Amino acid sequence: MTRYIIRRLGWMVVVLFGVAVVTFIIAFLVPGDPARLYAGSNASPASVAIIHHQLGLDRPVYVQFVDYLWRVLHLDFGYSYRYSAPVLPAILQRFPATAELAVAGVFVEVIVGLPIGILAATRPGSIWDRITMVFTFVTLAAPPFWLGLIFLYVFGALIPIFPLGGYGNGAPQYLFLPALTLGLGGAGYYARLLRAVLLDILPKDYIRTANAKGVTPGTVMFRHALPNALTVLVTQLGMDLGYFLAGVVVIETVFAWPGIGKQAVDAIFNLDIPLVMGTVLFGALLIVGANVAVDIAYTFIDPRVRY
Amino acid sequence: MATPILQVRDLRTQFAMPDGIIKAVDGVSFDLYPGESLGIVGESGSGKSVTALSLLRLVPHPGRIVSGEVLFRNQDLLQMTDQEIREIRGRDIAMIFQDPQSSLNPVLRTGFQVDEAMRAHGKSKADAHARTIELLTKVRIPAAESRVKDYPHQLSGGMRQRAMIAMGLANAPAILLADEPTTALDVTVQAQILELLADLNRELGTAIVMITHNMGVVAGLCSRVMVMYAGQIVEEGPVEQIFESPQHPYTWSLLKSIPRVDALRHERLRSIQGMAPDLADPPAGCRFHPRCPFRIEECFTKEPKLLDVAPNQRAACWVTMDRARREMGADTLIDIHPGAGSGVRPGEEI
Amino acid sequence: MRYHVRSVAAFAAGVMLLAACGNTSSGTSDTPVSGGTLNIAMKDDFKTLDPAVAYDTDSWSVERAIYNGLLDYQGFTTQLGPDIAAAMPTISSDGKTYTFTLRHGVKFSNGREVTADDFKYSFERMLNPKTQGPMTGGPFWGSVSGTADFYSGKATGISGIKVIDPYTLEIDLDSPNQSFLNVLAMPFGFVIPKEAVTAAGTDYAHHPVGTGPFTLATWTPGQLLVLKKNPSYFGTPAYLNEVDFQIGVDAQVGFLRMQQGQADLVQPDINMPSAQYIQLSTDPTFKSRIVKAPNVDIWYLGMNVNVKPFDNKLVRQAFNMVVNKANQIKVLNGRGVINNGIQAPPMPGFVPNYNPLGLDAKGQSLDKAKALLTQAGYGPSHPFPAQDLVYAKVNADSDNLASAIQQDFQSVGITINLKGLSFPAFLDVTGKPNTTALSYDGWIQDFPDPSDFIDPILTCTAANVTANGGNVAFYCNKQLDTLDDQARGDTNSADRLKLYQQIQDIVAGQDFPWVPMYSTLETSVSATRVHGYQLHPVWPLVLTSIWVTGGK
Amino acid sequence: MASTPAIATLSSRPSNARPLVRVENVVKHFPAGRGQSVKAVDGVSFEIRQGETLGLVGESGCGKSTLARLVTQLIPVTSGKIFIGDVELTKLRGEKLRQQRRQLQVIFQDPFASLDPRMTVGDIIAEPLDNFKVMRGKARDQRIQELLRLVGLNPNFDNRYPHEFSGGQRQRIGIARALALNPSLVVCDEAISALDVSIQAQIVNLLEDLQRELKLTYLFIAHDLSVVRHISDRVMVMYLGKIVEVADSTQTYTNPKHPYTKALLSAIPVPDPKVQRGRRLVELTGEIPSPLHPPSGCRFHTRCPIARLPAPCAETEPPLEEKDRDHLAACHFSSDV
Repeated sequence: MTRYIIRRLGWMVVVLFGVAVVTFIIAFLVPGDPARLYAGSNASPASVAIIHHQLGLDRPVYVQFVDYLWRVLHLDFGYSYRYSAPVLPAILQRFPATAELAVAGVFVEVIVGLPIGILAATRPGSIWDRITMVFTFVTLAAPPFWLGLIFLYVFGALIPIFPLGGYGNGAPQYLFLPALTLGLGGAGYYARLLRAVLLDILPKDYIRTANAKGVTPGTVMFRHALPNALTVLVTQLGMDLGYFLAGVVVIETVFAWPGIGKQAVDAIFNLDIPLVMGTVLFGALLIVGANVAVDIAYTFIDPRVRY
Repeated sequence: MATPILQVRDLRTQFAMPDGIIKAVDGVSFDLYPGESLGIVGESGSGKSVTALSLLRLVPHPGRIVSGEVLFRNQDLLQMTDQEIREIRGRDIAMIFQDPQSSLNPVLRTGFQVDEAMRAHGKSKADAHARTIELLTKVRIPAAESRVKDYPHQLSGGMRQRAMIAMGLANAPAILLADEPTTALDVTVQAQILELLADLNRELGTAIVMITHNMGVVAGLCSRVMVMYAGQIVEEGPVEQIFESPQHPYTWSLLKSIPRVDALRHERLRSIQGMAPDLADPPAGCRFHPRCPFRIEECFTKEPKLLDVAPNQRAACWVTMDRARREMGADTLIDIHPGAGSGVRPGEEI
Repeated sequence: MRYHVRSVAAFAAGVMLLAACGNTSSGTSDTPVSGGTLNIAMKDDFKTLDPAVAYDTDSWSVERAIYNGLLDYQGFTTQLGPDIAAAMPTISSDGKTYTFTLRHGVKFSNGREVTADDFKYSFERMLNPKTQGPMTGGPFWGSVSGTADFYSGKATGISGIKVIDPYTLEIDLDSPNQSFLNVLAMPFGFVIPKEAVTAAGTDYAHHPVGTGPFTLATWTPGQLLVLKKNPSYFGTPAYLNEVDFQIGVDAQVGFLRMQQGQADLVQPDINMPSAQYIQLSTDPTFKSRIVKAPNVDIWYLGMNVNVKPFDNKLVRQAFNMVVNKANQIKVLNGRGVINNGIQAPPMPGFVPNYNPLGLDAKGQSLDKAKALLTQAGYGPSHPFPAQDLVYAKVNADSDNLASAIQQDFQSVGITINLKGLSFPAFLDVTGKPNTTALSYDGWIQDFPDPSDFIDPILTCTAANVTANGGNVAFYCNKQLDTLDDQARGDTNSADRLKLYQQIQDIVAGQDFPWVPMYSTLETSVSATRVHGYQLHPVWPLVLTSIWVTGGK
Repeated sequence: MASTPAIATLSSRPSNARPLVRVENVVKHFPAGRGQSVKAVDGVSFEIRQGETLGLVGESGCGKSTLARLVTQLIPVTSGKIFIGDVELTKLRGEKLRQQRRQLQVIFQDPFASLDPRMTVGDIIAEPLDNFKVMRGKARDQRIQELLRLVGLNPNFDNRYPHEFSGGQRQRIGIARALALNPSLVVCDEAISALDVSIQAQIVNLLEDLQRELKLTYLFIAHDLSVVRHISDRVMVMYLGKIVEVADSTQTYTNPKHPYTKALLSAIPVPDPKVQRGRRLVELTGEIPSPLHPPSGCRFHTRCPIARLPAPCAETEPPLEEKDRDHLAACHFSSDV
């Protein structure tokens, strides 16, 4: 186990290095001069050139890259062009909001998606199954931006029971709608996933064995079937959590949620390369970390898995 | 014999498939007596497993029991509520399955799975646990105290099947339905499991229904045997009698087609030509007639009833083997071709 | 097409024309009351509050409330007047020396009085390349004596900025520059205290200290920026006690908040997207709350005179007769006016109904265009080559505007392929010589003076760059440059404006580097409790005139 | 049982026929991580004689399927040599090996999984012909028909797809494909295990008929000892990667020289209640040890009912040697069996 974790951490470094290289290359392939945006689009060529030089953008790309890596190794992600502030504190300052939303979103996915998936799987082909499948289809197909606006309109404006976006320092009434929007799309997916996995599991011999013992349907579902579905669900959950943690851009945009996703998008629009790279690396770290966590979780969920 | 503990009457179980209704079990009736060991033999698709699953109403989707009675201690299991049948399952009638690898839940500890069989029927956690160790010891799992904490994948195939048997025996059921319990095992392990089942049958008086395709298994373990073909019972009787003097041509052909390890000479096997019928559209008359060497006109149209052919022995056939021997020289046949004996409608292709 | 993009300086001038009609103000005749909080929903976070660095309207909205410069526009006009300066400067007869006398008792919010040293410090910091501000390197301030030596590091200070005494500041120019007073009024000229910069270390951008009617109370990045009334402000105090900028609120949600009374203004400094404009103009409550004012901008097709086929003047002239300008304005829901020249309607020297090519009411003359193309050698045997139209995709309107152009040219048999780019990419490709032949461009003024429409975008200097150029046509006419230099130094404003009209004739009636199309109208809306809200011709947001009733 | 004429008695073929395949000290280790390896086949030598059927039995995990794949060179050996005729297969690479492999064909267990569902039966059967560009056009079609007829299928079925056939018929297709190139050795790897009893007999009879007609040599692998005993001339018994006994089929069954063989035989139920109830099971204690760490000395000693411990059984590995004429066993105490 320890060896495994060490190996995975080693891989993590490799992955992050790869991510850094790819992001850096992409950032340099994207047309546009960060200095121009930094200076303002009306800025004169001369002042842009000076800022270009000041930002070190006139150095050879490999020099910039090595310099960047060297600083990243020292946890110095550089200065944001746009906000004239150090990148890492900027990300860390915004991360708690994203983390809160991500966890809440995953929570909604689970508490909405799992019961629906179970309902659908235990009555395949029934009207319940069809209703739930329509629900999942709708939540899956509905663009989060649109869904978020609808929620805001209905529960913020029409029946004003929730705030119209904003963070409110993490007060639950502010968290509710974004978490719901974030979680519902996933919930539909989870319902489908769980239905598919359970339809695969329920005909299994060990489920038949459990039934032959005379245990109740609840026990069969929760003790025998669901734990076997967990590996699949946890894999997805881990991916989602990583993905959510890495920033849920659209939701954060709709709900004025001050997370790293929104920040990253702004950074991309503004060619704020240090902030883009910092966010990407941070996000990659979270995603890879979530995957390692999932792998470790496997050993608890499935006794057959050993590292 | 005493009164039957289980009476099955005209059981019919069907599967609604896209290309038609599969009549997997089609009018099966039999009695099971306390403490006896009944073998149900048949090839794949003959309906023997579905019969066993139907008894406990464990037929998987899209299967459905469409008619019949399963009387256990004079109560019809098919009419019970879900709650009532759950109480019967595992307590009065237990079932063990073919593949112990897939039949044990991989994520639950072996001991827990045995415990659960008792706890589902009201035993306390501590009692169940103590009995689990006792049971595992009884089915000859060494170091049962530590093995209870193992997950199924940590056990060998034989041990897993022993654990399954322990689970089946946990509530000292009156009936143990064993669905091909040794098929997935190596012969040496199979032999041990069969011995174990025989011992338990003797010691505990549990009635065993042994479902198998292996004639040798039946020969070793069972006192009575039912032969199934295409969803129906074609022959039934005491084991010695059936093996000595099978009256249904299918039973006879089956026995002739099995090579024996103790054979002294190399005899050509007598194969049964053709293949098992499509149960969505079974042949009219006797279902075996397209493959039967001794068929006569009636076989094509009239369905034979399961009738006494000898003391305690019944067969569903218009031309029993006694008649086939007498009239068609059955024992001189080299290969068993459809209609080979009678000359009626010979010469179909495979 | 710099329109609707956050980092663009957007200015409006000459608003008095419309102010007279009374529809640039949502104020009522009620007596102003003090107190209360104004809530403003902003889509994006503020970039910086360092006046030496900020070059975008969002930042300027806040900076204008925190800082002051020597001069400012009087009321809601483009008329310059003194601010921290006690009076307008005295200008030497050669037009090169400006002497400012400062007010006494103007205090930074840290309590210290502002002196001439603070201005010298602020200007030098702003022009210092190390500050990485956009004024470094020459624009606007290049005519101040000693800047070249300062940029190159030969001098540690700017010799042309002289502190005569604590209340007297002298600025020397190398050559007379009639637009320099406007330059001084830009936010780059705001005064900041040295000790605040020192105290903030590298992060002055988030810890601004100024002299303005408001001070920064809190700024939680991504969430909220709060301004509080400055009790020791030297001018007329603001009515509002507090201004809350709710950050990160999408415009759609912002309007919902406004309907719920949770926001008073939404994105006050930019034009609203067409969809929202339509929505609000049909809303019973808000349709009367919409205010409009002309932007000082010009939208045009830039034709690179160094690239085939636009190196042929006949082609450029023909192109000038094809675009259906009325249709462009229709796409913008009527929020614009046709413009066949290079100056915006409200600007000094603007020629109404300017139409040097005799175009029809839609801005077209298709028959003449076809004739010119034939003359240029294009016809059935030699069809006009398909052209890419490069434009910036900044909102839903962008594609529609470009498609309309595509259709216009289809009618004269010219195939236009649309090439929508991200804003940074757009700036990149249009700013490099010989890269882009045809692009959809716009220019929004830095300050309300015609020179800002010539110097950065139509002169040889602006064309003679390798990257990041503003002269997208790479147009260079020595005659034009001579006139421009003459106008810059001309102290007679009537003569000066005539020179700018001559320049317009050269561009729009003779050389045709552009297809001028239209100028836009700014639109904004406020909640019913807001009074005194007016669109300023220069500033994106003026908070001092606003008071609120009801609510918190 | 009623008597019927015997078609062929056992050992009817000469035991000193020229060997077709010679396997010399073949070892196959599979890496199992952490520097360990599974010793699936661990030093095995034997020969397959021209025209005989050599049966190979053993419990799951004993290495019999690995051995089959080694003989047909579907996987390379770790060490050792395999000859077919005078050609050393284990030396060959690439095209030369491919050409030699024409002589070696395999019939697999699962007749469905081994047939491409999107190919017609004709194309499946002709696949080896196409691979080796043996024949095309009319000749190819004739060969397909001939092969279908040979395995007892309607020759006009060549345009049908595998799913239209029953399990037994699919296995006939598999056999036809294996025979397409006139191989000299056919390896039947659990070829009948997935079939129903009544169908098994059809296929066993077919294999016997084909052997007689085409002078085939079989390596017949199955876990069903009854069938192996029925079809084989000689039987080879494997335990944990080693051969423990090789002998004439009747010899092996009537007079086993290795306690493992004896135990294996005793475990097979005889489909005759009178006989079966009189038989005594030689019970083996414990489980098959892990091939990662096989026991020292005789690998069977941990479960052997007659082992003498520690010496010699736990210390010295018994060689596979002739205990009787043409009867080899690897046991220190074969006379006690």
